[in-house]
Amino acid sequence: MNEPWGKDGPAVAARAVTKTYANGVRAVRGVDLEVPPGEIRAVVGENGAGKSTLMKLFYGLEQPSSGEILIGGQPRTLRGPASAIALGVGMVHQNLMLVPSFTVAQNVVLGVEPGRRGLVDPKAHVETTARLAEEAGLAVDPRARVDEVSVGMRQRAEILKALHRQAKVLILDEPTAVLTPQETEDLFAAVRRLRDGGMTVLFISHKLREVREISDRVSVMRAGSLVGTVATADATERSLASMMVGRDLSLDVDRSPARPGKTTLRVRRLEYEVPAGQSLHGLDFDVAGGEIVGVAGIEGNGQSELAEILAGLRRPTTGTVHVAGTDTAGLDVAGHRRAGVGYVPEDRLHNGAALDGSIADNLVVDRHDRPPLARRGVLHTGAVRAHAERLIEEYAIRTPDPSVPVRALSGGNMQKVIVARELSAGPRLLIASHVTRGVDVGAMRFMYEQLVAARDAGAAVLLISADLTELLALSDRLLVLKDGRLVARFDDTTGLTEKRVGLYMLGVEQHEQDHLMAGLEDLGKGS
Amino acid sequence: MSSVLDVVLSSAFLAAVLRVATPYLLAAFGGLVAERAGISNIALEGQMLSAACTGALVAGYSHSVALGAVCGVAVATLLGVLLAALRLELGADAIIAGIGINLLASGATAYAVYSLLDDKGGTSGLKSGTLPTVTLPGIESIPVVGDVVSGQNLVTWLAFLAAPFVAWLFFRTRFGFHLRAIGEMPDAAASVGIPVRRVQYAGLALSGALAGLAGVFLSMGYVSFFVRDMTAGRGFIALAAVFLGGLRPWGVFLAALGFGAAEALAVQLGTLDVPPQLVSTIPYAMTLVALAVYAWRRKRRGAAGEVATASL
Amino acid sequence: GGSGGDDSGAESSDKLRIKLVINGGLGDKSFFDSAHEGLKKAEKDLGYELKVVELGSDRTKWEPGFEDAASADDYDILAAGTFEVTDYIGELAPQFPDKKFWLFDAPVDYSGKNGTCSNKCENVYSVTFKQNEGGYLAGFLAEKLVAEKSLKGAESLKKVGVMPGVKIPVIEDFVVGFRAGFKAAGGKNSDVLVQYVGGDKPFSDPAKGKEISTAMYGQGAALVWPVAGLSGLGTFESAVTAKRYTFGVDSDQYQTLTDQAQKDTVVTSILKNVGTALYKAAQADQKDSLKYGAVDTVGLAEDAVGYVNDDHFQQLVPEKIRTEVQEAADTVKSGSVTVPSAF
Amino acid sequence: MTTTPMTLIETEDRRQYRATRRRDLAVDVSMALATILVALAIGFLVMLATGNDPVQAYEVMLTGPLDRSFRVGRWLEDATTLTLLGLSVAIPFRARQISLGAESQLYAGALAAAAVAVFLPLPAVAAVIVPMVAAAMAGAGMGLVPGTMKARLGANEIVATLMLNAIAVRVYDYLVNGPLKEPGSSAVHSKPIQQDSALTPLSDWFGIPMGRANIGLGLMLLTAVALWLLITRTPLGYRIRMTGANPDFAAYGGIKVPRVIEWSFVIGGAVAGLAGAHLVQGVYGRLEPGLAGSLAFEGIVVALLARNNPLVVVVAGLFYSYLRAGGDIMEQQTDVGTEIVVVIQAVIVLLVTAQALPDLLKRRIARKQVGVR
Ligand SMILES: Nc1ncnc2c1ncn2[C@@H]1O[C@H](COP(=O)(O)OP(=O)(O)OP(=O)(O)O)[C@@H](O)[C@H]1O
Ligand SMILES: Nc1ncnc2c1ncn2[C@@H]1O[C@H](COP(=O)(O)OP(=O)(O)OP(=O)(O)O)[C@@H](O)[C@H]1O
Ligand SMILES: [Mg+2]
Ligand SMILES: [Mg+2]
Repeated sequence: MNEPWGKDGPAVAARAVTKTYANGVRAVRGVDLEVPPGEIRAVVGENGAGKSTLMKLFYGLEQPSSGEILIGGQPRTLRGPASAIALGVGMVHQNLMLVPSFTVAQNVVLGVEPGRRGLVDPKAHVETTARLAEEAGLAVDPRARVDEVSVGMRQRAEILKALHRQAKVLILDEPTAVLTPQETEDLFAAVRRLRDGGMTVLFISHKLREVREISDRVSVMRAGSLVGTVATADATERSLASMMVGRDLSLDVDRSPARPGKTTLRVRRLEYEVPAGQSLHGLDFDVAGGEIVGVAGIEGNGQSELAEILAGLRRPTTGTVHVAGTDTAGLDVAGHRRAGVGYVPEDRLHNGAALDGSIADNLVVDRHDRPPLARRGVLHTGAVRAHAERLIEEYAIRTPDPSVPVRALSGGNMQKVIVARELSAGPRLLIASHVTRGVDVGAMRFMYEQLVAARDAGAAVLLISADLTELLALSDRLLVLKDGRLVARFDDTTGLTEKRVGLYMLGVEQHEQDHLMAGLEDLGKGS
Repeated sequence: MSSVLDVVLSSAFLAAVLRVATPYLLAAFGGLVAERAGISNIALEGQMLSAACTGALVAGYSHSVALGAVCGVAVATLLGVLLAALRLELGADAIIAGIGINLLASGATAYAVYSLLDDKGGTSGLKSGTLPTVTLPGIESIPVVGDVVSGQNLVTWLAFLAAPFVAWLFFRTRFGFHLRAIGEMPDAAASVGIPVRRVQYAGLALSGALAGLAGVFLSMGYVSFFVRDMTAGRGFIALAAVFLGGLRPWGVFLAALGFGAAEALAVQLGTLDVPPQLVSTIPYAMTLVALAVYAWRRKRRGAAGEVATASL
Repeated sequence: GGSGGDDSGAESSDKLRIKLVINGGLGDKSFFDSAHEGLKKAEKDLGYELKVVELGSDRTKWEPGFEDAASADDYDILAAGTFEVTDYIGELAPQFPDKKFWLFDAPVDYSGKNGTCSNKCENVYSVTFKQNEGGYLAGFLAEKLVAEKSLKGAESLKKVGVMPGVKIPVIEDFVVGFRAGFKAAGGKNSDVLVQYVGGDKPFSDPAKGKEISTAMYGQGAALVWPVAGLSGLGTFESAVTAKRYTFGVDSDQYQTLTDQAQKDTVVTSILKNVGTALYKAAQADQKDSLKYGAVDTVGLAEDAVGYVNDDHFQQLVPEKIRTEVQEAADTVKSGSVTVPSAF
Repeated sequence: MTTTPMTLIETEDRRQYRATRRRDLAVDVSMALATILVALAIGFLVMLATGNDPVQAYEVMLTGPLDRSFRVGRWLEDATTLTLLGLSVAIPFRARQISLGAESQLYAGALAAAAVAVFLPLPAVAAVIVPMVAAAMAGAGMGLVPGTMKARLGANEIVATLMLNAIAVRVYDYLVNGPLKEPGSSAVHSKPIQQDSALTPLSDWFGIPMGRANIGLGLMLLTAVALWLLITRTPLGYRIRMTGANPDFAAYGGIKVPRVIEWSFVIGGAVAGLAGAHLVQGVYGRLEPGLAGSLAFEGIVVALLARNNPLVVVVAGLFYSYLRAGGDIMEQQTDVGTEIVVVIQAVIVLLVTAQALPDLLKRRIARKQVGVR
């Protein structure tokens, strides 16, 4: 099915490519890039550096304003993804491109369905998907609806999509952002196998450690331009980071020991029953002001449900939740926010932002009806704008103006908008779900610092993440969730290794009930 | 009360339901296909009207009922394509474009009839005939069912076949599979190389064709002539059926059939001594109640995943 | 637009110009078409010039439409019909005292008490029709036909149906007359089925008209009388299928229908000769004998309302009944019977 | 921390962005005018093809509405109702609720206004205001039904509003023909409203005949400004906008989405009710059958043309009414038939909504500006 490739030359290449979006943003500037066949090439750069745009050019989703795209050694005009697919290019997008009401299998085969004469064959869909999943070592449930499976499985489905199309070039735009360490391992193994079979892989990630682990060479982008390509063996995380931002950047988080104050969040006998998704069973824990408590667990073990209950988006079935003395279990979202709960949601596209709303509007959703933004029923647009200008400045959100719609921001900058809003509310309790998912090293560092600063200002921080490194680096204490139950509690994280926590996450080990409950007050009047 | 029951159980009433429901069913399936392709087809009314007019005129002049029907459906199909083109090529809002097409159809049909026949009312002066009725051998001998289905117009049969056809199209064909993907998430469809626009054009053409069949039924099946504005708001009722049916083929089928039944019932009960305007609210009031009950039950069941509807 | 009439006539200086303003559209196959026909005849026979303005069914456009029509200086006589426009004519006539206004099917308020007709409308001629008298004859005839079992193929049936478009007084007048006639001939009120078309387009929904007629035939009606403009066209089709009978309305429907099978179902048509009345007005106006400043109420006695007595009628209706109907008409004409009205 | 110092590129983008925005606005406006011209050109061809004189027809159509003060009055009167109806759907549209219910709300408003203005004797100023308040409340109530059904049950609002329209039109028809019909009158309409309840005609102010145009025009302008302020300058307006942009985000931010949806319907309904009051107290002076004509539907076109921006709705309403009036005048004064007028209006509606042309142009300019190609 693939069109012929040239005998030799790079698998994909860009020659003096520039891309200017309709709104005048010049996202890619005169980029020359060559990737030989059978190489895993990492592309790194800050948020908004133009990585995704460059990939979209290779995949035919956008057309270059000038310059040339080469695939299989020859210049090509890609009118759309169909031409790129025909040339053997597959892409896994940063923002997943799946049809929510379709099953995993249907999504995998969409566009090139097995079946005869214009008909589809549901059984063949499932079989094909299952076989591919087996071969590539990517576990999915072919029959599950995509909107009912975990983000991790959606990600795997996306990769299967490309494999199903027999891609010779695989573009992975931040594929590991949502994966657990184990899943990342498996993915890397699969990618290496593909590479050894002759596949060319373009790999984008903000996790420099992963970049070093998987890639053969690394290309660094800054502000739309390619600033250099280095062999992975010659690069360190620190040197890559410096190339990205154009100056020296330390990646270590300085974190003074926590000074926990009074209990801010008190969860007792929390039960949550749902027919679909993960139920929660008898959770008891405290988070004190001035400490960061991490929640580890394999994706889909109740973290999302816990976060949404604490934020007021779901009602617990039984049990109590107190935030700084206020019983919030029966309150709505606004009540939670009044009680001082801030929440960085897991899926910024779903409910973290109004994509067509301006940055300014997105920054005030929780405070639009309060002074100084609103007085006596009047919303002061000047104040809203000033508020936005201030946060854009403070949080280094890369945008020309507060009136820009959030949709036009790169993923990392979107995340900054959300974090800026939640942190600037001065929460008593901050629930941070996957807070650095898809953000660049600079922003990541910045967010770490913000979380620590919030902690030091007295906030209780509940940090939920799939990234164990991040959890261990930031958490003062750590909880582990498995199947909706609390299975471990580490009151001191110094010296704790990822391996050890992994054992609890997988359910190999478990803490005693007494240990889990030690020191918790008010157990009696749990309900 | 028992007289009402007698009416409802009579084969004449059931036959009337099939007749009355025919244009609703076809137009509603037209609306469904368009909605699922991601472009709301508010122009159902105009497509029906144009098809009804073209069908009667062509049949009248060519003395070929078949040719008339084909031309009628073809014109409605073109209007479906026109709506798609306005939306996709010129970026027009589908709802305004639909309203514009309805206006266009109303003016153009009246003009065509007037300039050809010098009659502002319609084509009743032109002998155009009706599409044939269908009687399956043997079916007449079945009690009740025989009476109900025998002698129904060909288009009525097609209308009832449209439900399984659309269901089959949506869930068993590659085209339907792509169509649903596009309606729900065009970016995802585009990213796997599905020719999004082409599929949308095809979907809207099919939508227009179905609406056209409904229109042809009005002027070449129900009655044998065209009358200015004879669709009389049926396109909008069909649109209501699309949403009442939850954008699912069999749901839409039931909703459209329900509209047919309610209207037939209103016709049968019309001779009772109740103000006629109030009697004619029955189908609409029933729909409103059904909509509320249906929504309430769905909410209680907590079923998630409502298909995205038109956006503004 | 200026449809109808010859606009080309250059040397039209001495011809009187009539402007027919229609608050609806032509092609209704009854009321407005009839008026149009009458005036076209006047144009041809009497040397008038005719211009037609259609305002459409959107009511928001009527008042400005009449104002525009009246203030343009391209007419001598402005003709309009229906009750809905009486106030507009009542407003405009005093503003244009040099022009003449003909209002058919409704009177202006000549008393001038309600804010209109400040000049007592002395330049307005109104003519109204006693359609209830036509309805009376229809009802009378219908009852006789079923009572005497003289409708072939429908001998066992006692019921008759009326299908008006909507429940408004002018239409209701037909129905009230029909009921009275039916009763006068000895029928029971419960044998008269009445069902309105209603809906979005009550006067142009033949599909619904057909469905309703079919239902009425199904309920045992020997004949159905549609009073619903184009929707009534559906009735003739359903009568063919049901092998039953119909009456026409307003104009002679035996003549206007093209399909022989449908023609055969039409026993008679109840005429409301709007066109004839306007033609007569045109004649009288030429002789300066038209009564401006007053309302002319015409009915059976003036032949403005009546029924078609043609060969087909004589074939279908036995002599005895024909005589009885003629007698009934005479009693109404003479005034010895007063037909109730919906007004 | 230490925000990263603003790079050169960012300052450049900022200036560029501002320039682009200014330019886009200019392109939008000029392209809107251009599309209207194209639409008129197509109409020109249609008229040529149907054997009419397009030049004369257009002259009449484009200058007709301003020909005499009466015609200006008719234009303004029509625009008042039309704009109010456009405003009434623009608000739910902003919350991305596809309410097609202006018709039912208008009739409810008309009935309420008439009930008060005909039957309830009131002192001078109250006689004008109370019926309008009643109309707004009735319209709001009518809006609340589909609003609540949508917000609390998730019932599709397109179906609900279409059904309510059908019901309201028929019940209204029944009432005007039956219980509310003026006793003794042969024509179908209610008793006239009391003198004090009438909205002052503009003729009384300017001393020239202005038809049925009345101070409802001012009321309409005030309503538009008020709604614009509501949408852009109040917390409720913010909630409506965010609910429209992403309801999940709104809910996450603590906004009670169902309540906002209900409010959008209630406000829209109230404005449609006012349109009903305008018809009763300003235009007809009583209830008449089918008094809104097709205006309720055309209000949707107006709202969408104006992208649901209340101030632009006024412009779009004036424009559309001008077209309506001009078309009618053209129909009367030239040989162009009603049908062709409708066709030309349809072409204009179809083309004016075309978005792609301005976007194409903008992209062109953007490319040029950055010196590419
Ligand atoms: N469709 C679009 N229209 C206009 N501007 C866009 C569009 N997509 C991206 N941009 C802009 O182009 C620039 C590059 O964005 P891109 O998504 O390529 O960045 P990225 O390097 O992938 O960032 P991230 O690491 O955050 O994913 C950004 O300034 C972004 O705001
Ligand atoms: N839909 C909503 N979502 C979230 N909060 C709301 C919503 N509606 C009202 N509120 C908040 O609830 C409180 C009471 O609401 P209510 O509408 O009665 O107050 P209000 O004084 O009219 O407020 P506002 O001036 O903001 O309209 C206020 O703090 C208001 O901001
Ligand atoms: Mg990216
Ligand atoms: Mg409030």
